[in-house]
Amino acid sequence: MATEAAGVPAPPYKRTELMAICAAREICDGEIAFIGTGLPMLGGMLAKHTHAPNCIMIFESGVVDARPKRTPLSIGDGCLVPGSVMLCGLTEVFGLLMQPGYVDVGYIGGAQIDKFGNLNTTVIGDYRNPKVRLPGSGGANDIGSLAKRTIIMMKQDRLKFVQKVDYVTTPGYLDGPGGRERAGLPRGGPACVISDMGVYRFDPETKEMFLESFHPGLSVDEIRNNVSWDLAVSPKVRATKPPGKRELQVLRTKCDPEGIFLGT
Amino acid sequence: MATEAAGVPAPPYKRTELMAICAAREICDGEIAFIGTGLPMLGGMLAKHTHAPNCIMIFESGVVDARPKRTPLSIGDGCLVPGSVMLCGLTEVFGLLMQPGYVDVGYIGGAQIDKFGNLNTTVIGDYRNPKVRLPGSGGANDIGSLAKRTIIMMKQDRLKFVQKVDYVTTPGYLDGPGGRERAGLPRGGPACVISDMGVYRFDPETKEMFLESFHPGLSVDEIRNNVSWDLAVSPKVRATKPPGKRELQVLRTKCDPEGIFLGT
Amino acid sequence: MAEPEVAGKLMPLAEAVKKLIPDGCRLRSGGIAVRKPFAVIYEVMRQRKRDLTFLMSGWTEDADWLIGAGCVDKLEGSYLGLEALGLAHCYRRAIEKGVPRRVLIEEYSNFGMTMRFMAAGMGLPFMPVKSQLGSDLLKVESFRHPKAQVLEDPFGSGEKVALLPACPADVALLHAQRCDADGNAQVWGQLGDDLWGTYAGKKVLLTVEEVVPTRVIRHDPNRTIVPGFRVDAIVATPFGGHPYQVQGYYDTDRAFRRDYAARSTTREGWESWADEWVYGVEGHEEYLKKLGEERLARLRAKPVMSGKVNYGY
Amino acid sequence: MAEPEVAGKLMPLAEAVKKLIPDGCRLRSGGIAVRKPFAVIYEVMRQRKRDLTFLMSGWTEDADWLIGAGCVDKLEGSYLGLEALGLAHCYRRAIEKGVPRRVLIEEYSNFGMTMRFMAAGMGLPFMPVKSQLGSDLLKVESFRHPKAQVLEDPFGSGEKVALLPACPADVALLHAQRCDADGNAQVWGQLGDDLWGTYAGKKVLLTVEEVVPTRVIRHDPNRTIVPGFRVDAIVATPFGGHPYQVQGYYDTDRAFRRDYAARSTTREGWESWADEWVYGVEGHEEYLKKLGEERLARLRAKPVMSGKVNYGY
Repeated sequence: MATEAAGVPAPPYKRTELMAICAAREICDGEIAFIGTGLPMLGGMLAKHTHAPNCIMIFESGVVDARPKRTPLSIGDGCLVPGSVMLCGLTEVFGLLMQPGYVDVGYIGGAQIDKFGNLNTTVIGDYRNPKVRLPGSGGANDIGSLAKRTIIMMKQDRLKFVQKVDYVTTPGYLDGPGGRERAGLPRGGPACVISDMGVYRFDPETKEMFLESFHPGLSVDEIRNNVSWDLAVSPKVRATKPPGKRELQVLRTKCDPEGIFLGT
Repeated sequence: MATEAAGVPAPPYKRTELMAICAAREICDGEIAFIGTGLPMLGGMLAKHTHAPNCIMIFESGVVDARPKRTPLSIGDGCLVPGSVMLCGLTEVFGLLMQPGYVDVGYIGGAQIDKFGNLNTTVIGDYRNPKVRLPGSGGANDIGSLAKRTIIMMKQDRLKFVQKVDYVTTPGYLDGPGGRERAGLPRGGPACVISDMGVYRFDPETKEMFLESFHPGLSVDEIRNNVSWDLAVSPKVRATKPPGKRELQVLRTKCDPEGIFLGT
Repeated sequence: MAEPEVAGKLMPLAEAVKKLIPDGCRLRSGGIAVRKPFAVIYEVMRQRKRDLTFLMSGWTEDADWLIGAGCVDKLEGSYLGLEALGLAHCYRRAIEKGVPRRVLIEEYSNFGMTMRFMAAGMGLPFMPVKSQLGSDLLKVESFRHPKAQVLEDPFGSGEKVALLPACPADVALLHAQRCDADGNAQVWGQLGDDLWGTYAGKKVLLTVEEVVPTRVIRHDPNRTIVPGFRVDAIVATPFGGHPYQVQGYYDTDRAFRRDYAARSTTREGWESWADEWVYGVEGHEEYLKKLGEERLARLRAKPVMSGKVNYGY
Repeated sequence: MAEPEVAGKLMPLAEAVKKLIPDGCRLRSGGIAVRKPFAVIYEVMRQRKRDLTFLMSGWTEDADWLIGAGCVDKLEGSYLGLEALGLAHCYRRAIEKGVPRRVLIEEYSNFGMTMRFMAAGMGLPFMPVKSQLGSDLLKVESFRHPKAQVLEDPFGSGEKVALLPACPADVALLHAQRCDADGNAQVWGQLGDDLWGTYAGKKVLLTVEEVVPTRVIRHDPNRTIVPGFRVDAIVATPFGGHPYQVQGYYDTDRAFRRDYAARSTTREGWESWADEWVYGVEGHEEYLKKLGEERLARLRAKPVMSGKVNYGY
């Protein structure tokens, strides 16, 4: 976990709140967004309540244009159902909407990431004799393989931002330029990584992750110390735009009033 | 078309009625029957009204356990819908019920048949320059390929019961014993042919069609004259059991009161 | 939350056909005698579209009309006939005599076509099936090479399957019972091949019996077959499936179908039928007027209402 | 016309589990957090079934419980965790330490597992997908060889697909909202992978919130997911999906799930939880009594009723 820079007063928001707000900012109005539970869900709800009222949130359990009136705890949460426009199953959502390329943006998390955005949510350590057994792909591999672009959300330290992930659960750019194409993936790849320390994008040529902005209160050096490869940094690197008053207010009152994902 | 034997008085039923009744007799109680429109439909309805009240009629447009209150003119007929237990689509009916082997009996028609029960409903003459262009497979190939057994219903003459069909739309036993297995078909094959002249079955060893019964008023010789190969005849050949009073009554009053398929 | 923009999707029939269906395109129609988009077929004829590749799991009058009108260059399908009413004579004339023009056909079975639409809808190059093996459907080539690939199970079961190539459409037609202004479309009754066939279209031209408020859709989202963002044009066409039936709205017009079956046996008969019901009629509204309220009233469905279910939590 | 025979399909939970789920069988559970058949899972634990191969598109507590109970030999699936509540600790203990026993796992993605169920349900040896390409999901073998086959499109597009082997089950579990005495089962809300997963079972064990007269089913046949003739046993288990939700019947019991997540972090904690909620409870009825009417009443769904549609013609 990042530590606050000494002497800088704590900002009037939580790191999780900033992450959810950064997630929301990645959705353009009218886009089709594929969402899991947790911070991405709050990001989707926030986007829909603010700058992207016409974005459509899709869930893999079979919900199109969910309009939840409470914070969903699970992808199958009953609150995703009333008021949606279509209820169906995994085949329709992944097969008919995502695989042919109709999903603009998908969110995934990860336990380990490398500089090409490859993600591990399967094991820490050896696959057959792991130190920590993690949940596995779920829909993450499908999202990372098939959405037009992927937004990755995760916590950051040197054990998470690694030289080589222990298991490629979800392909980023694999071994770099042309890697996805060689594997046969039809499109996509990570567009952005939102960590609890900063926001990263990927170089269109080298496919390498670079730091676009550091969260307020942190320095580029601190961030570099929490990455285990030689991190590229944008020449225009800047502080992440802090949460706006309305963003915070909507997030806290409409998206997660109980603090289930934002913390209490 | 067959002609009545001279001197024998016309029986008190039509040839189409006998065919529909023969079709009904092929369904056992509790069986799953895949049905198209026309005489097979009347056969299915008749079976359900008489000896097989628990048979379940399935239609490819997506109806399971149809209980039509009138004579359907089309596989998509609206009368198949109310009172059915499941409405779905072609994928469910063919993919989930028929392809894995849950359909006991399927009915198909044909314009040409050979001694191994291969059927042509595609063209008379050359495929690229046909004398008569027929409708094509529709669901017939799927039924003939995938049902546990197939009942074929068709009119008979030497141009229909042929040495070699002009096009194999629906496989019977193909080139004979082992033909279906070599092609990779998972099961099935024709169990019975019901023509306007007689009822035929297939030898379990040679897979060749043989005459089981001739319709009342016809002779074995007349039937042989309407087959273009040397027809095998059962040593126990007999006259087809004539329609029972109740069979005829139910058929005429409940299955096709307007004579749409039976004729008026 | 605001409703998504309508973005001009709701439009008159003539405009939708003009905009979405160019000459030479691959056009998928609704199959298996269920909710067939006849209003669109009439308009395609009136606009004298040419060189269409017409795609379907089980054609009837729709294909026969378009072939008679000379709109069709190629067919990919499984069946073309008038069901209980006999052979399709425009089809016969085109294939047997090249009248009014030659038409090429590529044939599979009904299930085969459905799986080809599934492949296209799912963005896959092919789908496996176990029917059609051993038949001339796989052996007799037409304009596609290869027509299918027989593959032995690479996982060692010894089973064979036929891989059938995807059947993508430039435009898929769907006639649904209802939709909202965004094009979220609902259907019930028999579904035929509409799920996969609709998604096989790069574009979707949706016609409906009724455009309803979005809350009607959102109160029963399990009935939705396609979300509005996959729909490119919406046309309200009450009785848009005539002369076929639409469950809950109207029954088949058997007399109309019988009249067509009888008259279309000759080219002259077909032309007089087409002049009367297609070219001599300006559009869908005039068509309905010509049919007359009395005839339509006779066809209207009696109520057989479903129950309600609870979507609450 | 007479109703099809019931043929003794309706039976008590213990009998259904005894009859249909032998030790060592391949058991498919309902996936993706939707209508999960927890009543059956409890009974499988109480009957101390062994050596199951457990199959699913997205496991949560159901798999963790069975692993904790030592019922599972192998897993074929895509995800095992408690969603927002964290990691599944019985799973961790089994994989990391072999406690209470070693478990093998074969992993695909959620979509991959669904397509594997589709293949099995459709009697096909495999299905193609475009995800998982390039990932260790296809590269790291486990107990199946080969795990997948990457194939270039034989129709010449140059596209690659992964062929995934079918995932058949000896028994598929389905928890539906309602069925009739023949087992014609209806569901609504999110469908997850239930269509394909159910048909992947050679046998189907159906649990429902309510057994209703067949006319209720026949008045809305589009909601039916599986016909009775594919169902081998029916058990009426109101609140049979607890602690998860069933749309229109009850909400998730968040407190119950949180309690499990907290106590299962240690083996001792898990054992005390299992003694309290599984082994110390005689059956589903006693389980409901233990939960208490007040708690169940709090969970019961508020009404959000659908409209009606007309099925007439």
